[in-house]
Amino acid sequence: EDAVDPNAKQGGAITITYKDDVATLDPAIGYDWQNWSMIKSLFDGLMDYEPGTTNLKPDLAESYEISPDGKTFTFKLRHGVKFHNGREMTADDVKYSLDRVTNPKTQSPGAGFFGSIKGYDEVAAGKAESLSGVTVVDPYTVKFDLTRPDATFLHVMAINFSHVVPKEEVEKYGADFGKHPVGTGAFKLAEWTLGQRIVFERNPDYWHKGLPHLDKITFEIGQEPIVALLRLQKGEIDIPGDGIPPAKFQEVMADPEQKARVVVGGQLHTGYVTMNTTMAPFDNVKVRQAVNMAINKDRIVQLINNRAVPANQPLPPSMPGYDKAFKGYAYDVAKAKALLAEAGHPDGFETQLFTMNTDPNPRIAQAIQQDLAAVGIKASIQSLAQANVIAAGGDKAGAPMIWSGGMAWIADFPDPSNFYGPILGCAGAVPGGWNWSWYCNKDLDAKAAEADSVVDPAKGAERDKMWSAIYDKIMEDAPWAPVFNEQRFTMKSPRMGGADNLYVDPVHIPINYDNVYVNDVQ
Amino acid sequence: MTSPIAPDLPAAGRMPVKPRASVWRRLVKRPLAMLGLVIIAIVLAGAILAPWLTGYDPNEQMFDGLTLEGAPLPPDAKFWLGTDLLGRDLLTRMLFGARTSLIIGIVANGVALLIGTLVGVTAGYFRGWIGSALMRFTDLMMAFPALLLAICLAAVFEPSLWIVAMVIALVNWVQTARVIYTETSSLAEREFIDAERTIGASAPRILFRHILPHLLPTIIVWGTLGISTTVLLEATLSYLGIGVQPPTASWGNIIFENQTYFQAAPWLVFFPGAAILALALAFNLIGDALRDILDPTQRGRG
Amino acid sequence: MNAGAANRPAGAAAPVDSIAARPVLDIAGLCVSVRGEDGEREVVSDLSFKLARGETLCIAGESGSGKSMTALAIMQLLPQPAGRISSGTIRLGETNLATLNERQMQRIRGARIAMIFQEPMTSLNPVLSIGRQLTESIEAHTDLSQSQAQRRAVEALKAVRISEAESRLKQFPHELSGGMRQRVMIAMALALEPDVLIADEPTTALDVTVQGEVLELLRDLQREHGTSVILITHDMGVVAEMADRVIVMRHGRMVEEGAATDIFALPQAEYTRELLAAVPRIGTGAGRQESRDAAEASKPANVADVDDLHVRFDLRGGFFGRINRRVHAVEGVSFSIAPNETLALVGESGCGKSTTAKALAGLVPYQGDIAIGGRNLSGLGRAARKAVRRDVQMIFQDPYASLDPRMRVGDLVAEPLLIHGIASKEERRERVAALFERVGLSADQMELYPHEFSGGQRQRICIARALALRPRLIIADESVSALDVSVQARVLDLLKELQREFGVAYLFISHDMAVVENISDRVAVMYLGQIVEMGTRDQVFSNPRHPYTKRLIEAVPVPDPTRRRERFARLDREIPSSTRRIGETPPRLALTDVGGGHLVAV
Amino acid sequence: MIAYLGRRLIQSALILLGVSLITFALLYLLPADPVRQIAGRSATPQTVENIRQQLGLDQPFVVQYWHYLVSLLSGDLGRSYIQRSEVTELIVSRLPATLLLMVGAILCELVIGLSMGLIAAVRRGTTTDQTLMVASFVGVSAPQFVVGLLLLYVFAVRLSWFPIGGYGTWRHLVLPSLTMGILGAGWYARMMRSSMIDVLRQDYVRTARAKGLARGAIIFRHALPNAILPVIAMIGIDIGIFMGGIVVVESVFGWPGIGQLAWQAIQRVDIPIIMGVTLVSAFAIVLGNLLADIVAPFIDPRIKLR
Ligand SMILES: Nc1ncnc2c1ncn2[C@@H]1O[C@H](COP(=O)(O)OP(=O)(O)OP(=O)(O)O)[C@@H](O)[C@H]1O
Ligand SMILES: Nc1ncnc2c1ncn2[C@@H]1O[C@H](COP(=O)(O)OP(=O)(O)OP(=O)(O)O)[C@@H](O)[C@H]1O
Ligand SMILES: [Mg+2]
Ligand SMILES: [Mg+2]
Repeated sequence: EDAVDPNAKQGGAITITYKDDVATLDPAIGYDWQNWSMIKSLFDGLMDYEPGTTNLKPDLAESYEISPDGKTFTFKLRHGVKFHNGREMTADDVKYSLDRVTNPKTQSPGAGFFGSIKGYDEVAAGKAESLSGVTVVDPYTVKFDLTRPDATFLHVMAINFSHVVPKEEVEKYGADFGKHPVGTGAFKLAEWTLGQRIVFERNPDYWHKGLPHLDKITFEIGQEPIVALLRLQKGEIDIPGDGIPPAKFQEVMADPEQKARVVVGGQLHTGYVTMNTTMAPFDNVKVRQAVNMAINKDRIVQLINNRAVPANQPLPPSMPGYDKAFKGYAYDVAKAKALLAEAGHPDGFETQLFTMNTDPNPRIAQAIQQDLAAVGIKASIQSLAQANVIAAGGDKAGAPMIWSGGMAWIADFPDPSNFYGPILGCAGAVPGGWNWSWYCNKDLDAKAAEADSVVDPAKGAERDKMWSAIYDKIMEDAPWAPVFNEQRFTMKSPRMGGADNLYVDPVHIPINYDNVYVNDVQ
Repeated sequence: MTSPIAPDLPAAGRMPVKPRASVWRRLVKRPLAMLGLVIIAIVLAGAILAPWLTGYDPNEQMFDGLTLEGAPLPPDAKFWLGTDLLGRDLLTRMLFGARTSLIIGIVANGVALLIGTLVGVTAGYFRGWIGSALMRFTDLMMAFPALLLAICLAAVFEPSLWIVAMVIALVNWVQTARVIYTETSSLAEREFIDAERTIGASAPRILFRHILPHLLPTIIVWGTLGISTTVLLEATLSYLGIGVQPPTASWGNIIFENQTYFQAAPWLVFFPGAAILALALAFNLIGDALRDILDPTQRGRG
Repeated sequence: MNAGAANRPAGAAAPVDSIAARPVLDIAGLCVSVRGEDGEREVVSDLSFKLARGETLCIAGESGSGKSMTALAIMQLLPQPAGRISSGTIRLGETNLATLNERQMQRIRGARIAMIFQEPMTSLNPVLSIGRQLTESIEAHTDLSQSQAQRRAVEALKAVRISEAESRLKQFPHELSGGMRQRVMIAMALALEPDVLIADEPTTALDVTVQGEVLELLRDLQREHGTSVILITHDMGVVAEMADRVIVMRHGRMVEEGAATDIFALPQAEYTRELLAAVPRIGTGAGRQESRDAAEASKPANVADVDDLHVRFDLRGGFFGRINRRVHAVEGVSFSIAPNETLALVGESGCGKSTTAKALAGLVPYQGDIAIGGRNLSGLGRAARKAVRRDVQMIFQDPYASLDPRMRVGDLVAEPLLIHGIASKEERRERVAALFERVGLSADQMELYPHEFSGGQRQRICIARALALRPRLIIADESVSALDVSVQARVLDLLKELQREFGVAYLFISHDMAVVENISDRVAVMYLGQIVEMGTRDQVFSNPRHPYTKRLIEAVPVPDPTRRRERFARLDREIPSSTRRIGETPPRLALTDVGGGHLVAV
Repeated sequence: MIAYLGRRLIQSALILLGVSLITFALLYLLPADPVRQIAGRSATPQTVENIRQQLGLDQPFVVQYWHYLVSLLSGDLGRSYIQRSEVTELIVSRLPATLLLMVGAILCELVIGLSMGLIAAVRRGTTTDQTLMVASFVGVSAPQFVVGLLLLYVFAVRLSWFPIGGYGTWRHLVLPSLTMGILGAGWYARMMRSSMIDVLRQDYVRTARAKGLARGAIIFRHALPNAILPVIAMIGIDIGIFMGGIVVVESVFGWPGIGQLAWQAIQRVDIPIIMGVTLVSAFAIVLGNLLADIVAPFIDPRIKLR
């Protein structure tokens, strides 16, 4: 149990705004920017991260053991943890929750994360109701048998999809459980007025004594970011959930008082351009490398008001496995032209660049377009709604180039493997998949599996190295042109207290609701 | 007894016959109409001569077009109307954007007006099944969400200016058709239409030579109001991925892209907005004048 | 002293010789000008007259002579912004109306001077109830409460002899017939017992029977209240019937003024004489034709044969909008028209005259047989029917409404030629020019638009248009009703002349018996969609057999103040309706020959 | 009247059926896969297939549409793919807000537009007339997003007269209604002006003047009801136009209406919601036209419902 901030004050209420609706608060289903950390505050998993960091820690589990072969994980559960309905949480609930999330009827987008658990395939195919690899040893002990060593398994036990739900409540509400969430988390749902407001109130029986600090959090839904900021400036709200809109950024940063309330932090995010490696001329590695060299990343960063750092590899700097030594492809127009000539395109070629249509993505695409034009590549822009871009990317003949902004969101968990599987590995290079560069390197797939079988936490550094090597190799093949890693700029009201890293928490977005507090109580 | 058919005495003070000035001559005599013509001429000239009027490329993102923090520059001696969020010269973009907006505001809007008028006139004149079928179809189209149609078309076709013009035309004719329908049905009851039928005039002749001219005032009101609406609609459609794609400029999408910056960089919204307004107003001024000129009973008014 | 004046109760009306003593209204040197494209022109010049208490002053004169402008000038209602009073005074008692502002005028209008306009159809507001329109002016000019005003309105309605006055208050104008509407207008004007009532052609739009009633009413009311009346009319019959004094206007100037009896007996001005000569009179109308004998009239091949014509309009109602009622507008009408012949169709408003004409012109669907030139239309194809239809042309009641106001008249007259592909462009021009000359217009007027002509000229344009195709039958639907007598006479002469020249036949529809008598060879009287009497002109006029025909003839005012009638024959009921439930058919009238082809319904 | 209503309702039902068919077909043709949206980027192909099967999206078009129609008849609009709730519930929860906004906006545009048009017609040809004409064009040409933000900035942020967005009291309603109303006001002003000019030329207006009525009575009692008829018909048409602008206004003012719901659904191909909102808005438009037709006889007694 980690320490509670000694300066924290108890009580008070805050207001947070979001533009988009909160779809569901069911941990097995919710996968959006807004509901991701709301669910984290309503539910708990066996594992969690230390607030404001990417360091794993046991949560509902008191402790865990990993077998030497890395295929068996045994968790000892904390005693006396109660659901919001007052019943105590036991190992049966853990098993039920995992059976539920992997059951195809649940339609969970996160089911795939549990692929390493024994019996997963049967459940996913609808042949079994229950995962054979999850065993309730006693009410406070649960054992997982895996089909292969899985180094990411502890992270998987920390993501929302594995959070524990009470069977009776799920059955009571059926498909509407997402609107009536009952968990073990620091907060419980007090009110949900569709399309307007969600109110959380403090769970007085929360097992972690001293948390949460706040009595109440009100989420106001459907507010334009620019209006949210105006309200923040007027003192009506505490956190604009969608951040500082670009149109207001300069104004905020020019005012020292407001600037002081902005917290800057890294983010597990990379913005990149995919090149369809199965499509001419991007089937030629030289062309892809040339594109990497042609893009002026500094200019693009300037365009978005310096709210990012230029990137040279898939992994963001705050991710374990990030290769500090890697230099990548420097901006070099002459060299890019030379490479194109070598590839047989001395006069360039015509292609298309897809982008999602929300600001600033079309602007970034236009900057890239201009850079490509400088080396002779005439890319026309297709600025489309998110769904259409995703559809084009999942179609082998759909999109030659895609700017990922707005869609390739933050990593699910802080592990280097999370940037590989669906978006760079062979598994994602299928129709409807998310590997939009259709890059499939069997060799690297094998290496990735090898790295993920290094389960021993002690060998963590070694594993990170293996991943670095994989990403370095990927960059040699250059299916992507990484452009930048977005920084997070969270603005808060003057009354908000707590360490800065709670406001740019890598896993709780936008802020860590459980640990922040307000200064103006008592 | 004298011949009963002696030439009629001229009515008291009846004005003497004098040659009629052409519509054009009478149009340019009116100062307000002249103002409208001048505005349109300026816009047209700007659109056609754009490459020669400015030293910049409309798509060139200039290094000195942005501050170090990435903010656009306000109007100054170098960039007369300031720069946009990518450091491009706004004046240049507006000149080139005039091409797109003219096509939308005039062609697309015109086609919508044409379809609406044809449908409305036909339905209003021919009662019976043709009329009701057309009006039921119009009702259906009116109840159908236009944006959805646009999105689907965008997905089916390669987005282009002409597609967006077509979509706008397909979406905007409905209201015109309704209004024209109502007016036509009352015009069709007028006695001179009966008189036309007794001399054997065919339906198309009655529709086009006799009914249409009377619909002119309505058509003018809808046509001129439609200009700004369609130019702005084009921006919405571009945003949805149908229509002109970046970096091609149009007045509508300049506004649309920059609307959140109305405080931080007001010039990005104000100038294109003023341009749309001026264009719509210019057409309205001419339309108003034409309405009076073409209506013989309004002679002598202002 | 004439007989008409002798009928007046002595106390209420001022005798003619005391006019100068106490004029209610005194107009001196009135000039009204309107601004047009070529600057201002005077439409009323230097007009002076006085109006005594209880007197009826008639203003007569041709179309466009400034009669309405004078009335509007008195009311300060000249068309804005074009019209204005350029000089002169209009004194009502001691106040000069010409100097009052709008607010002060509001107090005069309605309360001290009231006005009735020509068109009862459009002069009442269609969306306000009769009651509302009546009480609002009472409320505007008195301190009466709403219920008192209501009571006053009911009294006014009763005074104009509208039945069930209380319940009428809730009705809307479109629910009343034309005659009733005009009576409502009069009630409105008289509710506040104004000193002066101006009536601008109050009966032109009404048919004879209703016209008689309305005039009678005006006279009664004047007798009771001692109101002074300015009556504007082009109908000399009405003038003779009503006027104490007459003013004759032409080109904006007064040409003659005098007592009614004097003017009719001894017209001084040349123009007045012309005007009186042009008045059609029953029995001795000017230019009355020789009646052709029956043998000449019935040549072998008729131009048109109508046999058992039915026209019905379905009215929908009930659930699912099924047809549940039917207007039996024309119910089994048969007649034929020979070349060179004029058949007149007469009857009250709504009896089906226009519908018969429209069926003949192919404008409404019908049952029964219509043959043109011996060819039955129902058996023909589209193209053949179009060719046959060329032989039938129509002149409508309102020449202005039947000409497209946005086309030049030259093009309008050329249009039939163009449609039927006759003649080249040059030839067409020539033929149109010839037609213009033929109807008494000059060729250079081809370039003008319809609104630039006077009513009479416009009717000539319609005639030229009808003649363009050299038809064998022209249907003239109330073609001269709205014209003033001099113009009317000229149009009638033109029609006759054309008939002599080209041998056209006419179907002449009118409610004016005097006109009918002047122009027709044969007459058919219609009532409720059926013919009740038909025969040669002489048969019908000298020996009317059907009571309805008799009443029509009686109702015509006689243009002679010495033969003023005591009372018009008054219709004591509304005209019965030709609307019936589905399945019910009106009883068919059988026509019997009472001698010499004179058919009468029994 | 009842017969008329009966017939119109049947017609309306047919129109709604047509709208549903076209919408369904268009969504079917749309090259964006809802299943991928649901499944998310970590989903395995098997998960994707499972979801597709459960939603019945692997069935042929006709079958899908038939199922949709059948459940529609029992009042079931289906479950949202993304929100995982009953579409009926989602729409019902947001409909009052949209209706309120629509009423507010129509009131605004009528009050502003009609008075502008009225004044312009009465003062025809003067500077007032010309100024109002330019103003009406500004209203039509101004982008709603900017108008909304501007109003918000001036009246809510600076002057604090109204709350900055939100929903609940009449004070929340003012600015969004005004934003939507300004656009329509321009249209109404133009229409009102031309129809008023026409009416003021009519004989009965002259009669009213001849009765000595005051100017106000003439304009408001005699001219206005006649001039307003074509405007009434416009209100029916208007509802369709609103549906386009409502998304922007709702998001600027944080107004919890169905515009936002629809927008998010379109972005993510949430077919049941798109269908539901389409049908509801089509219903509103049809209803609006019907209401306009029903109201007309009360203003003009000559009009008969047939
Ligand atoms: N609004 C107007 N603008 C310009 N000229 C007009 C207008 N109204 C009438 N006039 C002209 O004024 C003159 C007098 O018209 P007025 O209406 O008084 O004639 P009238 O004697 O009443 O004729 P009618 O018997 O046809 O009613 C005519 O020459 C007419 O053309
Ligand atoms: N289109 C129609 N639908 C329904 N009823 C009609 C229609 N046209 C005419 N009628 C009715 O048919 C009857 C005959 O009308 P018609 O116009 O022939 O009368 P009319 O004798 O010409 O009268 P007027 O002297 O007033 O012109 C009237 O009762 C009229 O209301
Ligand atoms: Mg007159
Ligand atoms: Mg008639």
